[in-house]
Amino acid sequence: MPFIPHTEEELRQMLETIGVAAIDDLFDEIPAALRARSLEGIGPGLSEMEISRLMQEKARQDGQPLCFIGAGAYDHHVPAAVWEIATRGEFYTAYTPYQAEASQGTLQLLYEYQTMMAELMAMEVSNASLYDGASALAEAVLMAVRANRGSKSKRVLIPRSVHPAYRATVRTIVRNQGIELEELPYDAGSGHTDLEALEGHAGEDFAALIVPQPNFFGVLEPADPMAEVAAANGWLTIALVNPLAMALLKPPGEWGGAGADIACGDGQPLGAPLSSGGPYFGFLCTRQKLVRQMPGRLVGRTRDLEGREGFTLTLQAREQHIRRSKATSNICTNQGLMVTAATLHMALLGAEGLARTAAACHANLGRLVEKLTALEGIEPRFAGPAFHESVLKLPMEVAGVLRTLAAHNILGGYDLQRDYPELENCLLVCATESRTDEDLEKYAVNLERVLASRRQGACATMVRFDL
Amino acid sequence: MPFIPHTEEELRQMLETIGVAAIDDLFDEIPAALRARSLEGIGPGLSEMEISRLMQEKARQDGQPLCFIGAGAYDHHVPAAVWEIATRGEFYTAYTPYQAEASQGTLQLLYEYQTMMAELMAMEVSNASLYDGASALAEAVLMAVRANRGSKSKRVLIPRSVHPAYRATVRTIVRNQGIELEELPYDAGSGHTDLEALEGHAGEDFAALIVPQPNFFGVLEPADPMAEVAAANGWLTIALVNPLAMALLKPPGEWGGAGADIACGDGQPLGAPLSSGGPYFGFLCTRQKLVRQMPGRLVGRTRDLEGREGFTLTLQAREQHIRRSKATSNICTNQGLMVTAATLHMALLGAEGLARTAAACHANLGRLVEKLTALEGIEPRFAGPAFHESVLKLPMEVAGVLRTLAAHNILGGYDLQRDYPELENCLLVCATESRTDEDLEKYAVNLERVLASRRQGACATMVRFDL
Amino acid sequence: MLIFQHSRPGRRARAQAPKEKAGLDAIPEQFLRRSRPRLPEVSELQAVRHYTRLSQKNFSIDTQFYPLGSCTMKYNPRGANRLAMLPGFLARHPLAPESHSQGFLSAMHELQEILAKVTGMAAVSLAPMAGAQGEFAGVAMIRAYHQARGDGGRTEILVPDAAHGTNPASAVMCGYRVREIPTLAEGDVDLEALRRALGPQTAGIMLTNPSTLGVFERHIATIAEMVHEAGGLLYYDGANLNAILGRVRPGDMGFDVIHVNLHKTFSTPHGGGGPGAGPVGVGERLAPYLPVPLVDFDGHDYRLLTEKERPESIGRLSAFAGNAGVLLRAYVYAKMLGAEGMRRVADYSTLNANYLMKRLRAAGFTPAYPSRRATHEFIITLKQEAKELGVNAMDFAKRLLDLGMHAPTTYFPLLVPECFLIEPTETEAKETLDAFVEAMVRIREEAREAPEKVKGAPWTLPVRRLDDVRAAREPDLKWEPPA
Amino acid sequence: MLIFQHSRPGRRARAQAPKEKAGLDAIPEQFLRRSRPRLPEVSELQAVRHYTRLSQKNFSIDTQFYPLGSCTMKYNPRGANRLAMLPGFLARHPLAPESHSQGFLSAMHELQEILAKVTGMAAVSLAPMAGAQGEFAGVAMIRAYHQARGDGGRTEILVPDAAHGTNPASAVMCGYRVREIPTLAEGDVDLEALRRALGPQTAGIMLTNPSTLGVFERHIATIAEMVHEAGGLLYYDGANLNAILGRVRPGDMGFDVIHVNLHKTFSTPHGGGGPGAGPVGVGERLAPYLPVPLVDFDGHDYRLLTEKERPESIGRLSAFAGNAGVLLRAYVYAKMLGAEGMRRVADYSTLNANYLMKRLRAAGFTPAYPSRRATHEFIITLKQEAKELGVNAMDFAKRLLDLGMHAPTTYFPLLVPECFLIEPTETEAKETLDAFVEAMVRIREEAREAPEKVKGAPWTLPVRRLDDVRAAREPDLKWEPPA
Ligand SMILES: Cc1ncc(COP(=O)(O)O)c(C=O)c1O
Ligand SMILES: Cc1ncc(COP(=O)(O)O)c(C=O)c1O
Repeated sequence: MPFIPHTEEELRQMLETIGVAAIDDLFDEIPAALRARSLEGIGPGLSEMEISRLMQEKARQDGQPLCFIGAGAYDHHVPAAVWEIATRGEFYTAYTPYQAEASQGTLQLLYEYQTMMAELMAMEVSNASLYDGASALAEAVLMAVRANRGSKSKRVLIPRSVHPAYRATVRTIVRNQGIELEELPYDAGSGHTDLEALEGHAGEDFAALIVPQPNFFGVLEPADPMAEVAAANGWLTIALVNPLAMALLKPPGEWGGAGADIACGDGQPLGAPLSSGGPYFGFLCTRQKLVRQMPGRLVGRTRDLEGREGFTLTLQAREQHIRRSKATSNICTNQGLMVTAATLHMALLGAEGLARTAAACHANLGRLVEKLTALEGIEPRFAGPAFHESVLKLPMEVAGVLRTLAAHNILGGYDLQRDYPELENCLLVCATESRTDEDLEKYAVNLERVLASRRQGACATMVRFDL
Repeated sequence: MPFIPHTEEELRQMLETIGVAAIDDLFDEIPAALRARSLEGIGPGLSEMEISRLMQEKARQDGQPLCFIGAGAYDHHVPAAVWEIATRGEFYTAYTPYQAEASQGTLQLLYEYQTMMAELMAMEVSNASLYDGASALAEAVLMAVRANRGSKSKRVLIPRSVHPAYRATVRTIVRNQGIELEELPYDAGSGHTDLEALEGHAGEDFAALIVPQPNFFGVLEPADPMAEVAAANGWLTIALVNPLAMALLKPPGEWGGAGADIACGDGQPLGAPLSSGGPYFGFLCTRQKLVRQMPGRLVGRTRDLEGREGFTLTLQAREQHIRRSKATSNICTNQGLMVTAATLHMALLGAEGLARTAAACHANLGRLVEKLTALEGIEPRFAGPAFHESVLKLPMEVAGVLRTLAAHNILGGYDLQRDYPELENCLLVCATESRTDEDLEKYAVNLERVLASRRQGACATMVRFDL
Repeated sequence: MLIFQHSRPGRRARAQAPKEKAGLDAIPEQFLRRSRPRLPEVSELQAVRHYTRLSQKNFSIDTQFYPLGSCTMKYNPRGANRLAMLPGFLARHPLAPESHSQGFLSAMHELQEILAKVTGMAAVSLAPMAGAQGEFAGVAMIRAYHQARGDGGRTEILVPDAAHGTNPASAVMCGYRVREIPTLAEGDVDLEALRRALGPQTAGIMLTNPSTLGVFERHIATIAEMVHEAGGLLYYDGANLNAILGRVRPGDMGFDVIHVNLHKTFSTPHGGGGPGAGPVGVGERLAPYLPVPLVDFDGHDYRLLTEKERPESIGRLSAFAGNAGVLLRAYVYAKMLGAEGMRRVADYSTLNANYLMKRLRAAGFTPAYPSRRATHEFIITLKQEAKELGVNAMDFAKRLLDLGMHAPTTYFPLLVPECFLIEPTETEAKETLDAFVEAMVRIREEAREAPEKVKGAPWTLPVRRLDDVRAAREPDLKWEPPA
Repeated sequence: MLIFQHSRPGRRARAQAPKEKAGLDAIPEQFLRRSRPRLPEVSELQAVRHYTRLSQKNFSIDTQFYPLGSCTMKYNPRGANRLAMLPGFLARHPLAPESHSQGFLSAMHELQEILAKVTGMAAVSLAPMAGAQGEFAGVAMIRAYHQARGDGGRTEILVPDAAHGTNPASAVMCGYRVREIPTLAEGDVDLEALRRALGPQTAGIMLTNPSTLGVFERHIATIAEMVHEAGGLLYYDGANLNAILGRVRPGDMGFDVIHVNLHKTFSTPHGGGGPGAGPVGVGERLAPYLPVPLVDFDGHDYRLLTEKERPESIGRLSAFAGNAGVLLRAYVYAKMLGAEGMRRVADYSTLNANYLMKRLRAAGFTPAYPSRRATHEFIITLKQEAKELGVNAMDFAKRLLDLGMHAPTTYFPLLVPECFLIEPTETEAKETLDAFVEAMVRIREEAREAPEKVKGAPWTLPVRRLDDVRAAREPDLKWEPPA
């Protein structure tokens, strides 16, 4: 009975107080036929020592490969203070701050988070988080359809340069409400959205246009003209951005003439470890005037009975627990702890630190691309300016190369052909600020050997390297 | 400038307020000839990201071998809650609770610790920690010499079955005060102190007798008769014990007729990770009537102005910051954080949990000894009942065997011949509760092969095992 | 003080940023940001001190009794946190190849199996990131099922009036109309009303059992029969699974699909609002529609199944595989409980709730369903106290905070006036429950003798009662520096 | 409430103990304990909640300004803690063979080198577990040196009257008599008195420079000459190294032996009293006597040297190699600072102290050494306030606690009446220092207008002022259950 404090004596007293003979009696309203027999197949409980050993073995089993995959999840340095403080019991084991006076810690932190995130996006308001970047994009689409009073359309334009898993997620979430996603092609040379194709939709009724920055290929989208086309046609602009990149790149609030209407994305680069894909958090910012269409919680600053500053959940009439079937979203539990970490992360890095980190990623990527394209047969696939990630064309199928690299404990990147059949032999690589020069060199050296050995048709997994 | 918050502007303002032109001027009282030039050879500062990488590599470099060494440091399960709470900033970054009202957390915890430790030892009072077990034994010797009013002697009896490093430490610390340590032999058959030799000292003037339990060989000492001999001769009894073992074994307070006078030892088994040997903590308990001779801090319960219960440092007239050259010890900074961990550890395990842990260690040791002595040529060295550790005699030199085992990532134990030349080919092994049956089996299988291969004179490090 | 007020231009936590600012030459001017965002500029110590002190302003399980009904605020094992944060797990990239994923995937696979067994379902997907997303996925599967059968006329989801707000909201997100079913005086669903509501337009019903009223729906078998007969499916909102873990399995009650709030029943932390995890389980019929990815085991290797292998899936719900770190914590917890431990969760959470209900009743408070057993939670209504003493549930709640206890859930479910939904959980000790009764009695005393003490509460927290109306009327959602 | 008061017979944190109680048959009855020790019997949640709440009753660097003079309460980098607690480091057995120790030993070796360089010493041992043990080791080396030379008549250690209590106590532990040397009005050692005290009986002198008076000993070169001439050696108490890190090296001042409080200057945590680490550094003369173990590097492998390789060593000071985990934290800190960062420690800690002294003086408070520069710390004397307002240093200290700041060190050094020894450290921001001045001014105001506010302080902490006399007269050092 781990975690249960009751002694035999207390059990007896409590049953007596209740007036039953045994715990079984407390379940007497449950029809006998339904009561479960034993939980077959679930083993006996383990002590913390036993499960520790098991988990250590499992963690060890997966090794600690050198990772050059990005594709939506980035291996950034997270200050130790972030998680030492975020996992303090008072943050870790509190819940949604419904009792404001007993939750000023979480509430003030969320208010600070909203401020920081809105600043980073150059937008007017931020909510207190959604699940992840992909589902945040889906919420942004739903919100745009609700909010665009000028449009009757349930159609939204989504570039093919948006992360394929994000497009899939949006599809899952918005499909049942009859929303249609119209894909926009990317320019085969530059890798960014085909502006002509976009302009070809001028005059049509869409609720919104999605603009990723940088896009899935790491290529910078022409966000200004795209936002302008949207504005000119009465479409809302939904920015989908990497928040770390926004320390350096033009933020959604400044796109085009009037800025984007909604900015969303995944907060993972702000303090969340890779952790097999989650928990991360989705963020969503918008204009003040659209705030009542926003999904997710909001914290406001107010005053107490004595006029002191305090913080509380607000504008809850948007939410399911008040508005039920008419809520802006069904979200309830969000990603609070990740936001706690992100707030700490942003406070510790500051604008300067985030900008330096972004710049270091950019520089590392540049160095990596330089090293790899120096190898025979490898060339950059796209001409457009890239950030954070880049697409390389290899002289052979990517999947096999990655497999062999993995056997040498290097995760070489993301095989684009899986999602873009036209991008044959194309590899998406990433090198964050946490990759060292030796790491880059190690990758280049290994890749060279893998290419050579595979060219010779050798069974690569049998080849031994003297590294 | 990591960790320094000053901006350029603030620096300017502050210098202006002080009335100097530059920071250099603040050092103008230091004779110019003394001022250091650059710190040659100390490299540039690393970012947290860089040092993280470096430390991870160093940690990884040392592997995670399967460990059967005890010899004063034991690999016990420590509940995760222990260190998650002990490293909370409020414990981790406070100092000695000189301002009692602002330190009730630490002070109450220390009072609880003193109570728990005294209970475990069945003694009347415990101090709030000393450095480690070895230095605590030295302090106990000094204390005994001070406290034994009936004796004029500066001589103390110390069995050879006491941990050799402890004996060395005591020697370092007490030697300069003219204290003599008289060694007592152990019985070659049983492994515990030779009672006849002890009784041979009857009638002599000693300040104290040290009684280890269990002793360095894991053998149980005849603590009762030893304490009785001491009492009969006017020597104080200093118990040196493993605190975890005291959950099962007869505690110092119950030894002989009247109990030991001082109990000390290393608190490592109570929540301290192995951590290369430290930080651990020394504990020291004694009789109420000897408390003013005790070294180290003491916390007492008292009342505040309004009659509420509160805690404060007390009996400080024993300590260096009040009594200076007449203090009971020079100790100032002690091992507070480890005591915090130990208190949490004892609260989480309770008497039952500690007893079960001790019993599991004992059972594991039994199984290990059984497995190993089943191998050809290995036999138990001592006949006395053992606890926690045991001495095995191998059919060949221990050092080489250990080296080969280490090459297979097994740390097979402690080579006793280093300190006890007469214990030829003798190995001290330990198996705590955190060793699994598979671990024991793995050790036995490997040891068998090592013995076999070394018997055949093969160069063992070249042998490949198919494990 | 806000973190921004500790900020000074040029101040920085210098150990945290990479050193040199490498050339950004490659990026054309028009893509670059013109001015720095106004993030705080503070030292590392300032950030640590600010947020450490902020944390101390929270109530939490680790510091207070937190009987927040429907939320299962039980002890979150510290071991689960530490093990989920082992460096190896933290460093694993979500797109790491199978060769570098067997450890992680094996845990996830076993978790799928454990959840299937404990809920009586055929298959489980760990993809949903919270209860509400589980509901969405569940209803989407119901929809996919009807569509696959060409049964397109089913446009309605039934929901009891006591249901949690996420239930109707999730149904609507799946494109359904919601019809509410009333509750009878003893807390059971009104079967007559249900019968009238069922029809060819019925896609399904969403229920939690025990319901949010803290009572077990006794006619669940009948309801299942009725709904199935009408061609609808049954969705089980697993928020209250803690009450029946190892005692009754939703699958055996007739449910077709279920979500489990791992942050409740499987004790992953609530984290000031999240993250949670809301895995979904289904019977055979709905198995093809489960959201991806799923973890598969071929007897030798573990791997993730995606849309490719699962063409009928409703699809993905997140960019990767959901809240993996939360799933790891739940896995550790499940393994620590084992089969016996799970059953004891239900046993002792039910014991605690019934004990507390009985004692409060004996102390003169009014259970909303006095004829019923409590489950893991129960409701008292403070209607009478409000009328007689002029002190309402909110006042009681705020005064409890002064007495060092988090308030129960107030004013939910909506159909019980002035209500407290009280969930003590199995990890609280008898003396804590006794102290709660004492506090309630004391507050009622105070309400009689010095009502302003209660109505003005809280008095001992960092702030007094906050002005919510002002917060909503003049929303201040973002700090701006003083002009 | 004490943890024992949460205890109930039979309650347990069941996940924490091994399962079955294996047979103890092998152990004869007479060795076994007859009754269980009275440790608390609590659930895991109870333990976590109790100690989490206890922690909140502490002031600490992470939550308050903590200008405790002589203690260097600066920011303890969280990164140092995390890295020292990497599973690999925690799991390493102290007796692991060299084959499994190169990572750890390489860090220790580099730390030895860094400390030697920064102190200007020839060699360093990391063995001592705190400053006081470093002092013991240092004085023991001095003794060993004289003994080795057959210079047995040296029986005295000189110590300035301002010295920390550990200095005389350590000298006595090494078998020396202690002779105090008075201090002059401006804080320097009285050279005349020193001259009179020196002689063939002089083994050495223990000094800290800057002294505990917060001023730099200007005649240190002369002192070194005088002592050396008399045949004595100079011991440097490194508690105040923060003031001169990278600015002046004790070796260059003429010291023969030094300890460094890593928990001060190298920012390892203070942990509510410890652990610390007090490595000792020596010039060539004393190198043979360094305590073991030492870490040696032969260009290829690292290894520990023990008595065997170091026969003249004073010996070991602990069972293994000292407070290894603390040493790892110091190593991380030193590496993060680098050479430049070290110098800045001295620069900015000195800047902060001088700024604060200047501002307090401007506000009407009295520096103990008004003609002198502050070093990293300085003293004010509240003698005048005590006389005129009847409010002493203790009262000021307690009232500061109410205002959210830890008090400076009070009543030490003993020779300055009603003194505050104030050490702000380099990691505190200007606004924090300004707030301290404001608080001091406010308290003086209060002392004039409502002295009971100050004399009755603290008012806002978990307890009011505690009765120390009662604590010492009727020592209650261990809880006993009520009869
Ligand atoms: C009854 C009930 N259903 C559904 C939910 C929604 O779950 P989640 O908050 O994880 O989205 C909750 C809790 O918040 C609940 O209490
Ligand atoms: C000046 C001085 N010397 C020596 C010491 C003793 O150091 P430790 O407490 O580490 O034993 C201290 C601090 O406590 C000190 O301030």
